[in-house]
Parts: sequence; structure tokens; C-alpha cells
Amino acid sequence: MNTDTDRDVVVKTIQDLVVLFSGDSGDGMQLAGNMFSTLCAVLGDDISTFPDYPAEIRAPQGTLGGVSGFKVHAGKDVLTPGDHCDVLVAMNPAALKRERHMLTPQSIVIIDVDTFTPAELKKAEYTTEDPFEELGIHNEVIAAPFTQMCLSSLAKYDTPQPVKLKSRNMMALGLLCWIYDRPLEHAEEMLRQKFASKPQVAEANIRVLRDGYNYGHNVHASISVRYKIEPKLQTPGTYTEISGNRATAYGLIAAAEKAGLELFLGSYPITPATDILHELAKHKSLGVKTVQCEDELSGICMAIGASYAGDLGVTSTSGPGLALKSEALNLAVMAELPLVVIDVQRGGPSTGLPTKTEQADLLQALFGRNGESPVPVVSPATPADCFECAYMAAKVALEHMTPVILLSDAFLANGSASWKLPDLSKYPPIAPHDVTPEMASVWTPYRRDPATLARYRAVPGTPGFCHVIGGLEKDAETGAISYDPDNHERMISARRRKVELIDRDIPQLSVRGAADADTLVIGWGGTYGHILEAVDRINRDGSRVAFAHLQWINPLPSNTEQVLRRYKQIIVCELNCGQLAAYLRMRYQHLPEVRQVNRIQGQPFIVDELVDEITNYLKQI
Amino acid sequence: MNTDTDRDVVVKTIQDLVVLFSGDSGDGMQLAGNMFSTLCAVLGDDISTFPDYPAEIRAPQGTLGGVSGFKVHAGKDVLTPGDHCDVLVAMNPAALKRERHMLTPQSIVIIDVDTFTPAELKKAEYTTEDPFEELGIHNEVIAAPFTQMCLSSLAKYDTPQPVKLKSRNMMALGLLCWIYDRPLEHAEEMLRQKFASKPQVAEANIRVLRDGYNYGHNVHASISVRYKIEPKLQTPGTYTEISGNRATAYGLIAAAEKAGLELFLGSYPITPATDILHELAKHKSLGVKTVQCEDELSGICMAIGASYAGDLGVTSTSGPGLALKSEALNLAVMAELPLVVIDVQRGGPSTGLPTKTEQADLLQALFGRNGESPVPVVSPATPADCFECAYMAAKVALEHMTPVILLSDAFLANGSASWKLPDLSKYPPIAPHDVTPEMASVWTPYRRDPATLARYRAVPGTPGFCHVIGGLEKDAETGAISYDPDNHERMISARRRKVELIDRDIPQLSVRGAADADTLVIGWGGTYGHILEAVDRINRDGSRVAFAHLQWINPLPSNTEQVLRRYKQIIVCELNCGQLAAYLRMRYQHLPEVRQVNRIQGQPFIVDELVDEITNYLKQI
Amino acid sequence: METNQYTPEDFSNGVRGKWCAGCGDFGLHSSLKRALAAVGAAPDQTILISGIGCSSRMAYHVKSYCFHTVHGRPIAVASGCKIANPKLNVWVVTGDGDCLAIGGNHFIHALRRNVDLNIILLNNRIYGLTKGQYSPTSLRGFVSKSSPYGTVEDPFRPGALALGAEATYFARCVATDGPASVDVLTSAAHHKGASVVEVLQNCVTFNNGTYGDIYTAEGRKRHALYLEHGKPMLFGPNKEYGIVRKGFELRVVKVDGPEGWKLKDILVHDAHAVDHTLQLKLALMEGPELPVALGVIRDVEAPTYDEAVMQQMKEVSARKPYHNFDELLRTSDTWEIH
Amino acid sequence: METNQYTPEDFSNGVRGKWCAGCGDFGLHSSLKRALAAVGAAPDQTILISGIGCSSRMAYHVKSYCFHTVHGRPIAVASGCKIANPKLNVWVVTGDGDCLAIGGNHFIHALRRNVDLNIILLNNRIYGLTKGQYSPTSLRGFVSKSSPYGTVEDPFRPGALALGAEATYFARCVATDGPASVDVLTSAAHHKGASVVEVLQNCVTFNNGTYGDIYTAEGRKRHALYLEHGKPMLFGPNKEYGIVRKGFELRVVKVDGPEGWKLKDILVHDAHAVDHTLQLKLALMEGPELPVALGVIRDVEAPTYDEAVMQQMKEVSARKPYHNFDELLRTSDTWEIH
Ligand SMILES: Cc1ncc(C[n+]2csc(CCOP(=O)(O)OP(=O)(O)O)c2C)c(N)n1
Ligand SMILES: Cc1ncc(C[n+]2csc(CCOP(=O)(O)OP(=O)(O)O)c2C)c(N)n1
Ligand code: SF4
Ligand code: SF4
Ligand SMILES: [Mg+2]
Ligand SMILES: [Mg+2]
Repeated sequence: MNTDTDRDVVVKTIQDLVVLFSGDSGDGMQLAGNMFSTLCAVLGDDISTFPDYPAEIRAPQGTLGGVSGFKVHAGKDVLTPGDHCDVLVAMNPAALKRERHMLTPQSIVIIDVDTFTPAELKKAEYTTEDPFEELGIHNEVIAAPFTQMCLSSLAKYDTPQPVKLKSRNMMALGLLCWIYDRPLEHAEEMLRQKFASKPQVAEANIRVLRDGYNYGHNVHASISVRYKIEPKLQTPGTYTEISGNRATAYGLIAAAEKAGLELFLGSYPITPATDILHELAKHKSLGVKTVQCEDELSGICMAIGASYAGDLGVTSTSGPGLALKSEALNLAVMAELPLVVIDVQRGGPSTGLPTKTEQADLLQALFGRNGESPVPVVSPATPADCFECAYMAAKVALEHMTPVILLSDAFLANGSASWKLPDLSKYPPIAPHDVTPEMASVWTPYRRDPATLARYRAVPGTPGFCHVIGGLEKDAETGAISYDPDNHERMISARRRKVELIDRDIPQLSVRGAADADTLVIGWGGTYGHILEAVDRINRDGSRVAFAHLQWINPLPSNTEQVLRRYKQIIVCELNCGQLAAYLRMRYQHLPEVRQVNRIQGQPFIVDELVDEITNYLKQI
Repeated sequence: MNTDTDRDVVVKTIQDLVVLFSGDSGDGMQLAGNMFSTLCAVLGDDISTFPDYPAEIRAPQGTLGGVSGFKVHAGKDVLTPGDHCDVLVAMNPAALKRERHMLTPQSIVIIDVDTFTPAELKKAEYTTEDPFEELGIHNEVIAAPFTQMCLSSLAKYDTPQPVKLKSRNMMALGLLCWIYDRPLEHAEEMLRQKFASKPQVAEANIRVLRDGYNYGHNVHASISVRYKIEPKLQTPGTYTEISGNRATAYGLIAAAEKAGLELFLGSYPITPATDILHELAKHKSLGVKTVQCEDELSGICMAIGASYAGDLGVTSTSGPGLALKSEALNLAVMAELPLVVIDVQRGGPSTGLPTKTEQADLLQALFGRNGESPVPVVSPATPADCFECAYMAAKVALEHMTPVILLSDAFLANGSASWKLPDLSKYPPIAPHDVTPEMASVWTPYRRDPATLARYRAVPGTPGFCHVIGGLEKDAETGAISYDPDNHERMISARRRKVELIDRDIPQLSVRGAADADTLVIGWGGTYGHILEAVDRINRDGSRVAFAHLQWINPLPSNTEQVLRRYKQIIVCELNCGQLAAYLRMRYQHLPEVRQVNRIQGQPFIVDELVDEITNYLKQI
Repeated sequence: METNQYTPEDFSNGVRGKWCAGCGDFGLHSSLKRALAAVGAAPDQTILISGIGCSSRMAYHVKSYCFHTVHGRPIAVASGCKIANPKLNVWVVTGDGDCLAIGGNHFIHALRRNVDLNIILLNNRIYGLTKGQYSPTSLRGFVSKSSPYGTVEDPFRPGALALGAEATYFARCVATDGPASVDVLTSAAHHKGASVVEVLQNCVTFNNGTYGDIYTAEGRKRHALYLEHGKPMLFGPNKEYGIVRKGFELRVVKVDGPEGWKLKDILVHDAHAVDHTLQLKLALMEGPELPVALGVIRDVEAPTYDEAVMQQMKEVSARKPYHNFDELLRTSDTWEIH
Repeated sequence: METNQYTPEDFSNGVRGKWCAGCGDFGLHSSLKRALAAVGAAPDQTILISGIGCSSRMAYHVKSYCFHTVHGRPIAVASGCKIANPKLNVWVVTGDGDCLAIGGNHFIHALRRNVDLNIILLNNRIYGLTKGQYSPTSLRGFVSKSSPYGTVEDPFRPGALALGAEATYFARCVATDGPASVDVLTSAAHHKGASVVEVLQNCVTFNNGTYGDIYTAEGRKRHALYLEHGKPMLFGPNKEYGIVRKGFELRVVKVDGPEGWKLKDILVHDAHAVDHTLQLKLALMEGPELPVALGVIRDVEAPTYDEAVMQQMKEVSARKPYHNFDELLRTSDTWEIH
């Protein structure tokens, strides 16, 4: 590799960097972005990524509807994929147009100049011949002839031209690696692995990648700066890059192993949850059973059946699927069986915005069932936290004999971060709440553990515990069907109290930020990074705000009320119309003023906007 | 008929009367009760009835599980079926045991003494031979040999004995008619109608009925008092007796006629909602189409399809069915189509207590769907109010282009009251929000009426309005699929605002009871009568309480907040764990103290208990 | 019947059935306990899953691991049980509404997948528990509470639907026909894969007499064909009638009668034939021309889903280098930070 | 094709299909517009209902009253439309996932009820829109994102399932086989009752080549049997092969070949036969022994649900004394208070 001693180019050291790879759905932007983020992570950067792809199957090539993007934020203390980008790679005019709002005056734009033809401009609905003028972009532009370069790189191969052009993304990646000083070795290794069965393809891609890198070197006269990202001092250890969906799958696998059970997933494919099914389907060597069911109802019912029969039963879906599962979920509530229900939220209502993110299933998760039906709800803050939450969800389900809902979202699910491999031996044990042989003479199905009110599971096959459970109300003592008024009230309250008692197993709510603040900002789920960044910035700028983030929403951490009452105002930030805010008011009377910052646009928060709105509220007390 | 001049028996005039008919499932208690209530209503009494039958298919004859009851409250200002009974008719020992808690020291007990044999006592799990002593019952008992009397009444017929004994209930009814001075003519007419196709059966029953009446006359020495219920001055007019489910069906029929549409019901049978399907299935001569669908999902989807194609689409179910319908309900939210969804609530969660009453589906109705999904919710206060609410639900659905949920419950559905036949010409018009030919050039599917934000329905078959709608988010202007962030936010808020604007069409919240009260008692749905009776009693007893009852829960009447803020404390009474209370807190910040009276026993409130709990709270401010 | 260590009483939990007097469910209940004993698995190795309906109340009257689930879903729940633990015997008790109305989708998919379940479909052509609405098996024109003027739709024929959904096993019995029911249930249990046993069951309360004289021993003598694998299809009080093929049709003929048909002309039942043409025709036979087929109509070997899952797990396990979570982690693309 | 006032262009809304280049949905899209024109109903008298899937996107590309509903439910929604207004032409466009996985129950019940819908089932044996999971029609062993080691279940055969659910109409065509598709779709529209058209459709992106050479004109010449009612079942480049019955089996023979089979021995297709034995066998034919049947396999008259509902309303209306709400009220047991 040609690593020269940059004579004419200024090398700047920066803290972090946001690159947005953007192009047509067929341009391989997800791969380029993914590889770039890994290259950064390998060098010790924090990373946060955000893929944003169209819901359309295949919008016509070159049109605005077909633009697919992948944002990578890498560097020090990276919490979000970033509101803006430092570099926009636009592989065609449509990409430039769609993503122009991501630019700041300082951003660099890299385009494949070969695609800026009148025909392509027309497809992207430009009305003039000067796209930059038309869009009012006055940034530094690197107009690289990626198409031509890619073709000449691969001149010696006799594959058809459209196939060759599939490597254009590597040209862009190579150039970026040169500008940001990322050595290519690891990237080449990744390509070799990805195309292990097609070495020719790997070789071609590596060739283009190197030529892209060299192009940077050769033309550096036209590039004013090169950058070095200041390395972050990360905790030493072994790292990988992980998406939220994969972390969720891993958390379940880890929990099943810890509990000594086999893992059973009953699921029906649905965006953006399907990758959990895909991931778990691979791991048959770990005793993981996955059944792609005929529908969502079957998905949850099979998981309930598996759980009844002794597995760790899990079902995964997105919002519309959770709606379909709600009737059967109540069976698990009533039969008091362990079950993990994963809802990777997307834009709603109905089919809504299937590939976009949103946090609008919270009230559905809490209340979307007939009758009084308390179900624990937990929600991860980051892609890596999906691992922790899935693990805890399974632990709570098995130990407290209850279904648990895990509320992830499209942003967490598809986004990724670097992740220090966990040491499972350090994780808390998981003890399924099963009968022991001694109980045989006294056990009845709804006898409860006085400490947790969990009933004891008698797994079919266990000698001496034949019994019947089901969806009808049962006598607390005998387990027989009961329509007795007092018994019903007793059982309703036991089911409720059982869920409340889980608060002993979950961490207290902790508060970050200014200690003497009057205002508490509170959030939940995948908005964590954005809110934290906003709060940090506000505190750095001299105002004082505290910040708390809820992982468990039902039960709430036992100190929640006390924390909330400490402040003069509470600002709840969420990607819906105010569901957590409503829930907090519902739970606690006479709270301090609850204010709301809500976005419901299918997109993550923009930190700038959060800062503005929170700051505005600060002025109002 | 032998109407004598009661020489030895005291005749007392009373205000009202509660009779509880109780016996084995096969003893015809529902029929006897129903007839008695009609006889009272015909004489001008207010009535309120409460059937309470077992969920078991057929518990063994004579056992506690097989007891079936029917309570009739008749007289002046009758609001509920009554906490206790003035007369308990117990056709067997099991009935006596099951219903003993309904007795006050003044109650009269009428038994069929022929059934109090050792064998029957054993079936009913008595341990001694003196059931009254064993149960501690010291009331006045009329021990009538109904069985023997019935057999001798019918001696001349050669039907088998078990068939003859099916008329035992008429013996009891006849006796009651004598004691409470209800002439038999109307009862005989009812029997003739009921058994129109079997005149022999009618004749036999009439014979037993008359003999029961005469028995009262003949043995009056052993009955200390006869009663006369003071007639109530009801509004003159034509009356009938109506159950909540029939009133619901009638309200829909009336609304469809008013709107000039055909009525379409897509439904799957489920207790206690099935009678709505049964009732509507009869009325094909009114253009009512009913489809018994393969499941609840089909039920709502067929109704949506019918609504799309121009009918008034309705689907009816109970809680578990509402859960199953929730995904498709969101399609109606997103497609903005008119639809009435009826949930006759029962005890939950899951299959729960299928024949018992409960109000625990409120939060499910409000929030049980993925995404931000506002749906109007209305709930009737009495069986007759089911008519008004069904009518209004249809009106709102058609005029505001939205699904509407009607929350009835088992108590309302099966209970009945006398009902003055409505004059449909006095009801507000219903104008489906359909396109007009002039709109053809400017119309797009999500163009809205500025006054209501309702879009305009273009019914297939209308020339010039071909279009596509669906569950994906759509552009507000063009109606094309849109993933645009701002458009999504705009549509979310339009859907929300549209529902809020319905408050212009619904009555203001009115307050009854003491004008200077510090405490407001508030309720919703079928608990109306019980709460009102409790509040009236408290006010009569010298304390001061105001009372408001919510019919519309979403949107809330526009003056709700203002009303609530007038008081020092708000007591929310409901048959759940506090769902309306939670909702009010969620909706309005810093309300006065919200207190709760909750029962969740599968039974209506007991007025005495309401009085106690409310009175207790009164002491606390 | 095999001899083994369990008796029908071992599967009795002592709770008396709460069906109406004369309900066919009583008959099936006693046959089921006898069949369970005959199969020979212990009560605690047996799972019985039901949905909601009169029929589904069976779960309260059998001593085993019983789960009374929600309406329409027992087959899905049972599939989860069986796939989780293929060693257990899993039974489903369901009704025509539970299985074929709300549960139709799970029914057809379980058959297609061939999950090793024993599905007892108590077909009374009515919704009993909800007190008398027509069901997907009610005959056209049937008057019920929800069809006061008669239905305007044809019923499913469970055999046709099952075979259309790739069923490997289908059998039929009459609820009150004890010995034949026990035989069929036992055979269903021995079949590896999804077995459907359609039980013709009379609902005395809401649909009395729906099966006409097939419901009586006398009627069956004349109008039922008890199928036996490998045996000629003979029926009638003296087995004097038989079934023959004519083109693609079936016909009833008198053996040794004036038309000259001989025993050798009579079709021989092949329950194991993979092609289901004749089996389907047998399942669809009905009066007055043809007798009603009882017994095991189809019973074909095919890989079961639950075993195939286990098999695949074994194979993959043997091939893959990681067998616990820690090893899984090491398969990722990782890097070290020092 | 009939001549009438509408052209395929009248059913075009000008929005270009967003399927992958080469997707079979394009072919069906153009055949559908041609069939709609051939049927002769106006665009605004036509309803097209779809679920969710690549195939279901059809709703955005036809000018008529279109409703893109939710996954699995288009047949239920369409049934409501048709029963509400039987005068309209109601089409359903659905996929193998939408119709046979999540939508399976509505599919079988709509067929049983015989609601007059025209159901176009685009069968690509894959979930396209969610980017490549196996479907209920994927062949055993199929490797996909959700079955990395191959599936362990057999597929549905849509013809068998449809006929098992009492379908009165079943036809099959290949998405790219324009004229034959137009014929079949037109015939489906003319059929009174529920018609199922299985369209063999290639998903170039996730399941390319699943139909082998049947997907090419050349392959069909050799391996497809185009059925025509009343015509002998002949196929092959020169129609030199035919189908004959042997017992309950079908066999391919060479006409006028060495084995001596004559044209008169060849089975004649009877799409209108009520007994579906032979039709089912035709629907299930597959290589290598047998050709794949295309065209109208079954087309039988039977009362439709929507018309029967209307009929019953008329009859009851003529009998009942009340015809508006006020008259209904008067039928109750009432009394006067003065
Ligand atoms: C989700 C849901 N929908 C509807 C019901 C009401 N329901 C209970 S059983 C039943 C039908 C039972 O019919 P079937 O399965 O034939 O059983 P049978 O009582 O005839 O034995 C219905 C509609 C329910 N319990 N749950
Ligand atoms: C309730 C629900 N579950 C799952 C999905 C996700 N989903 C959308 S389309 C689809 C499968 C589509 O397959 P198919 O019907 O065969 O259509 P194709 O794309 O192959 O044409 C799935 C699983 C959804 N949109 N809604
Ligand atoms: S209603 Fe019918 S099916 Fe149910 S228990 Fe009674 S007789 Fe049996
Ligand atoms: S994914 Fe397959 S089915 Fe979908 S549009 Fe592309 S080729 Fe067609
Ligand atoms: Mg039944
Ligand atoms: Mg498909």
C-alpha cells in the first residue's frame, strides 16, 4: 500500500466525524457504510450508525424515492449518528438532492461526477443544469469520476459493465479511507470474508478499493485537508460491531444458556424486526429453535406452548404484529407463563411507515389488552443495551412467571455501535421458577412464592404434577375454574402486585447532569443518545438540566416518583405525541409541571432541535 | 279470575320491590323473571333487571354451580336491580344457599318445599338437615309445594312428568302475582305468544300460572301481607321492555335508516355480545346484512370493506375480540373510514369470566393499537341509553369519517328496562360525508372538510372518483404514499384534531346533586344507576356530593376540565382498577385529588358499598 | 388393544364432565381415556391442549398436563409444545368452531408442516358453548340463532380440507361408538405426524339429530363403512354391499347379487397410499347413494416437523464450530483494544 | 377477447410499477389491465383490494377503486365490499404470503362461502417485500434468510387447498405468459363465485428460477398442458402427447405412437364437472412425469354468497310485515301509559 508523506495536504486532528454514504438502492451504500464504521471501530473509535433505506421495493433507479443512505458517526464520545454530516458521499444527483439538508457550511461533498448527466438530473427532478446552484450548495466539492475509475480499475475483467459498476461503492470507500487515514487491511479482510465463496468478486472489490485510496493520494492537490480522528481511550478488551437486532438475539441466547433452557422463537416476518428471526435461525448449534409461523397469532401461541413445555419462549414482531398478538398475550398473563415479546417499533398507525422509527407503541404495550392485564415493559437505550434488556427480560419472565414486552425500535434495531464482548459468567444467574419434587403434595397451579408472588411452573414431563391451567379465572387456592367475586379480585390484585414486585430486581433510576437543576429531562428507549447529547450541550453552555432515562417502564424503578418530585418541571422527550408523559401523569398525582418534546416524523431526534426546545422550557420557570 | 277482597291479609303500599327468581339452569328462572318485570312495566313501574347465569355449559342439576338467577327491581325511580331482594324465590336448596347473601332481615323467602329433600340438600353441599338453621336464615318463609301443585294442575295431561315440571316456574310467578297484585291477563297473553306454535304448552303454562295465583289466594292465612306498588307517573306514551343488546341493535338500525344507508354487521359470536348479531340477523326486511364471519379479524375487515363500499359498517364483539380486531381497526383509522365497533365488556383478562360484567376494556379501547391512533369512544349508561349511544356512534362515524368504539358491558347488555318508543323523526339527521359530483376535479382522498377535518368518502361506483387508499401513510395533498417526515407529522395531527373536533357534536358534561359540593363523583358506562342511587342517598342523608357521568370518553365533553377543577376532590367509581381515573389524570395536569372506588368482581356495584366508600372519602377533605 | 401399565382410570382426574345430559362429548371422553391407556404413555408424559368450546372443556376432565387455551389457538400452542419437547405425546381437543372457524389457519398449517399432534375434532356442526350459532360445518339452509332464515353457504367437509392441506392422517368416528373411537384414537396416536380424527358428535341441546341414523349402532350397520387397511370395502348388516370404482367414481354394489359383482371386484382399502385420490373420495362419501366412511381413511408416513427440526439441529451442530454463547461471540468480526 | 368500450389504457393510472426490473408482477400488471378492459365493466364500477407484499402493490397501478389494506386481510375486506354492493366487480390481488400464510383462514372461508371475488394469487414462493423469507409455497429444503439450513416442511399446493376448501373455480397461468393470463383472468371475472387464479410469478431478486422452464415459452411448449374445456388433454411441441386415466392415476402417452394410443383414448377436460376428482389430479400434476396444467382447471356453477344474501333479504322482506324502523318498533310487545 502506498502510504505517502502528505506534503501539500494539511492534516487536521478531529474529535469525531460523520460520513453519510448516499446513493441509489442498488449502489451498495449500506455495505460501504458498514465497512467504514467497522474500520473506525477497529481503530478504537466509538461508533453510531443509521441506515435509512426506502420502504419501496424498488423505486426506479436514479429517482428520489430510490435513495438509500447510511450514516456513520465515529470518534470520541459518540452518542448518536449525528444531526448533520461532515462528509456527504452522493453517488448520484438524487442522493445529493435528498440529503442536502444534512450539510453544514463546513461539510465536504463527494460526488461521482460521472452520474451528473442531464438524464440523471432529470430523473432526480432537477430543473436546471447546475445542481449545486439549484440547491444552493456552496460547500467544498470533490467531484470524482468514480464510474470511469471503477471501469478502468476492472478493465482486465470481462464481466459485464453493470456488474463492474457494483464496485463503485468501494471506490468511494477507498477515497474516504485515504482522507481519514484508515488503513485498508481490515477492509480487505472483510471483503475476502464476505465474498468467501466468490474470490473473483472479492479480488475485484479490493482492487477498486485500493484504486480509490490511491486516487486520494494522487489528486490530493484538489483536496485541501486530510484528517486524523483523535483516538478514544476505550476500555481495553475485545470488541465487535453490533446492531440492535443482533444484540437482542444475543441477549436471548445468553439468557437461555444461563437459565439452562433451550430458546424457542415463534415469529412471523415483519420489518424492522425480521433480522432477529434471521439471526436466531442461524444458531441451531446453540439449541435455538426458530419457527417461521403462519401469522403473528401463531407466533405468540407457539412461543406460549414452548414456554409451557419448558423452553424459553420468545416471539418477535413490530407494532401491527403486537396488536395481533394482544389477545394471546393475555393468555400468557392469565396462565402466568414466562414469555418474552419483542416489539421493534416502527412508524404507525396501521402499516404506516414500515422502515422508519417511532416510539408510539408504548401505550399499546402497557394497556393494549382486554381486562386488567399488567405486563412488564422494558426498553433499551442503545443497540448494545438491547443485549442487556433482552437478557433481563428473559430473566424477569422466567423468575417472575410473566410475559415481558421488550420495546425496541427501528433506529436501535438497524443502527449499530461497537460493543465490548460481554463476559457471561459475570451476569446474574437466571433461575426458572419451576416446581421441585418436594412440592408435589402441596402444589397447586396458582400457589405463589410469597417473596415475588410468582407461581411455580410444572413443566409437562415432570412426574406427579399433572394439572390444568388456562384463560378462565382460576381459584387462587385450588386452581379450579372460579367465578367467585372475591377470588377474582384477589387474583387480579395478585397479578398486579406480582409485576410491581419486579421493581426489586431492577436498577434504581439514576440522574445525570447538573445536581442543582430545577428541570429534569426524561426519556426512554432509543432516544437516549440524542437526549444525552442535548443535555450535555445545554449544561456545557451554562444552563442547568438533569437527565434521567427509563429502561424499565413497568414497573417503574422504585425511586421514580421521588426523583420526579425533586424538580420544578419535568420535560419528557419522545418520538410520539406524549405517551410516556401521559403514563407518568397517570401513575403519579400532582407531579411538577410535565412538559413535552415530541417528534413524530419517522426519524430520530435532531439534537439541535432538542437543545432549542429544552432551552425554551428552561426560560419558562 | 278470582280477585277476592282480602279480608285477613294486610295490604301495604310500597314504593318499589326487588324479586330474585333463583333456581337450577333448567328451571326457567329467566323466563319467569322476564315475565314478572314486563308485568310490572305494563302497570307503569320503572324496571331494572339483572340476569346472572352460569358460564358453565351445564353444571349438574341441583348443584351450586348450576344456579341461575334473574333479579327484577320494579317501582318508582328504579335505577338499579337492587343490592338486596325483598323476595327470594328459591326453587331448590342450591338456589337458597347461593343467594342467601341477597336477603335482608325483612326479605320474604319463597321455596319449593318439595325440593328440600335429603338428596337435593346433599347436592347443594348442606351438611345438616335444616337448611335454614344451617344458613342462619330467620326470615319469613313461604314453603309452597310447587312441585306437587304443578303436577296436580297438569294431572289431566299425559305428558311425561319432567316435561310437566318445566312449568313449575309459572307456579312461582302466579303466586308472586297474587302477593303483589299483578293481574294475569298480560302474562297469559305473553305465554300465548311465546308458545304460538304449541298451543298445548301455552295452555298448560297458563293453567299452572292461574293455580299459582289461586294458591296465594287460598292460603293467604299463611301469608301475612300483600303489597301494592305505588304506581309511578311515567311520561305518557308507548313503552316496551328492552335489553341493552337489543337497544344497541335498534340504535344501529335507526341510524342506518336516518343516513339512508344499508346496515352491515360483520361479527363472530362471543358472549355477551352475540345477541346483537342474533337481533340484527332477524331484520333482513330492513335491509340489514349480517355475516357471521370465520373470526373476529374477518368480522372487522368485512365491516371495513362494506363501509368502503357504501354501507354503514359495524362489527360487534367482547374484550378478547376487540384485542383481535385492533390491528384492522387501525386500518380504519388510517383509511379514515366510518365504522362502529361494539365491545360488550366482560370479565378479563383473557377468557376471564365470560358471562360476568366488568369495565376493564377502557384503556384497551383508547390505546390498544400500534402508533398514534385516536379513536372516539362512547359508553352507554343504561340499557335504553344503548340506543342513543349506538345512534350517535354511527352518526359520528359517518359524519367525521372515523371508526368509533361503543363500550357496553354484560350488565347493560343482558339487563333490561322499560323504554318509551322513540320518535325517529325527532332525532338529528345523519349526513354521510360523501363526495359530490362537483368535487371531481379537485378531490383527493385526504382533502379535508375544514370544519371537521373529515375527509370525503368516494364510494366505489361513483363516476369519476377512482382512487387508492390504504394503511401506509399518505400525502395530505395528493393521497400518494408518503414517507416525508413533515407530512407524517401533519397527518398524525390531523387525525388527532379530527377526533377532538367531535366535541362540538356531543353534549356538555352536566352535573347533578348538591350545587355547593366540594366533591365530585364521576363514573361512566353501566354503573350509572348504582352511582346515582348512592349519590342521591348520600345527599338525602345530609352530606353534599355532586355527580357527573361520562357518556363520551373520547373526546371528552369540552367543559370536562372546567367541571373537574371546580371541586376539591374527584371520586372516580368504576368496575376495574382505575382506568378512567388514570385517563383523567393523564389528560389534565394538576387536577384536584383524584380518588377511586373500584370493584373488580364480575358483579355490578353494590349501592351500600358505594355509599360507604364515598362517605369515607368525604370525611377526608 | 395393547396391554400395558396404564388403565383408563389413570387418566381420570375425578372431575365430572359438565356437558348436557346425552352430549356426545361424554362418549368421546371415555373413549379418550381408554385410548390414552392403550397408547401407554404416562399421564405426566401427555399434554392435552384445547381451545374454547364445550368440546374444549375436555381439558378439565383428563389427568395429564392440560392447557385450556384461547379460542381457535390450541393447535398453535400445541405445535409449540411438541416442537419444544418432541418426546411428549401431544393431543389437541377442539370443536368445529374452534378448529375450522377461528382456528382454520393454524389447522391447515399444522397439517402442512406435519407437526406430530393428535387432533381430535369434535364436530357437532354448531357452536355449543355460545348457545347455538351455525358453524363452518353446518349444512346449507341450517336455521340457528344467527341464521334465523337459514344459512346461505356450504359447509367445509373436514376430510377435504385436511387432505387439501396435505394431511398425512385422517380418520373418522362417531362419539358414542366407543370401541371404534378407541381404535381410531389409538391409531392416531401411533401415527407419526399430524393426525386428524373427525368425531361426529351430537349436540343434544342445539343441533340434535344432525347425523341422522349414523349416530345409532343400528344405522351404522346399514349406512356406515368401517374401513380397515388391506381389507375390501364391505358394509351392510351382513357385509353384503361393497364399493367399486367406475371411471373416477365410486359405486355401491351387492356382492354375489344379481348384477354379478364378486368379492374380488370390491376395492381394497389402502390407508397408506401416498396419492390420496381414493382416500379423499372415501372421506367425501355420503348418503343416500354411498355409505359414510368410518375408521382410518388416510395414514401415510412422512417426515414430521418436530423431528426434522431436531434432526437439523443435530446436523448443524455437528458442522458448526460454536456450541455456547462464548464461542458464538468469538465467531464475530472482532478486534482488540489494548 | 370481447370487444367493448374500454381499453387497457382506461385502467392505467399512469403510475409506473415499482417492482424490480424483470419481476413477474410487471407481466401480470399488463395482463390484468387487458383483462379488465375485456370484462367490460367501467373503472369506477371496479374494486381492487390488495394486502401487503410486492404483489399487493398492484393497487397503486390500476385505475379503479383500489384499497391497499393490511397484511393477510384483503379477501375479508373484499368480501365485505362484494356483499355490501354485489353490483361491483371485485378483484383481490394477493401474494403467497398474504393469501396463504397470514391470510389463509380468509382464503378458505371465502371459497367455501363462494363470495363472488376474483382472487389473483401471485405465487413467487417467497416473501418478496420483506426481502426474502420462505413462504408456505416454498419447496422443502429451500434456503432463505429465515431458513439458512433449508426448510423442513412441505409447501401448500394452492390448487389442492382451494379445492379442499370447496372452491368452484381454480385456474393457473404464468405471469409472463400474456395472452393465456388475459384469458384466464377474463374467465375468472365471468365466473360467478369465488375464483382463484394462481399466477406462477418469478421473483428475480429473491427466488430467481423457481419455476424452471415452465417460466419460458419454450419450456411451456414441452412441459405445460394448456387445458380447454371440452378439448382433449394434449400437449407437447406438436400436441403429440396426451393424458389418459389408469385406475385412479393419470399417465402421459404418445398419441398414435408405438403403444397404440389414439386421440379418442385421451381424457377430455371437463372444467364444469361438479365432482372434482379429475380436476384436482390435473391441478397437482408436476414434472418430470407429468406436464404442468395451465388454464381453467375448475369452473363450476353454484349459488354465490352475495347473491344468496340479497335473495334472502328479498324473500324475508316479502314475508315480514315491517319495513322501516318505526314499523319494527311496533312489532315489540308494547303497552301504553296514559
Ligand atoms: C376470541 C374469542 N372469540 C369468540 C369466543 C366465543 N366462543 C367461545 S366457544 C365458541 C364456539 C365454540 O364452538 P365449537 O368450537 O364448535 O365448540 P362446541 O361448543 O360446539 O363444542 C365461541 C364462538 C371466544 N371465547 N373467544
Ligand atoms: C401484520 C403484518 N405482519 C407482517 C408484515 C410484514 N410483511 C409485509 S409483506 C409480507 C410478505 C409478503 O409476501 P407475499 O404475500 O408472498 O408477497 P410478495 O412480496 O412475495 O409479492 C410480510 C411478512 C406486515 N406488513 N403486517
Ligand atoms: S350445548 Fe351441545 S355440545 Fe355443549 S354440552 Fe350441551 S349438548 Fe354438548
Ligand atoms: S422482490 Fe421479487 S417479487 Fe418483489 S418486486 Fe422484486 S422481483 Fe418482484
Ligand atoms: Mg361445535
Ligand atoms: Mg410472495
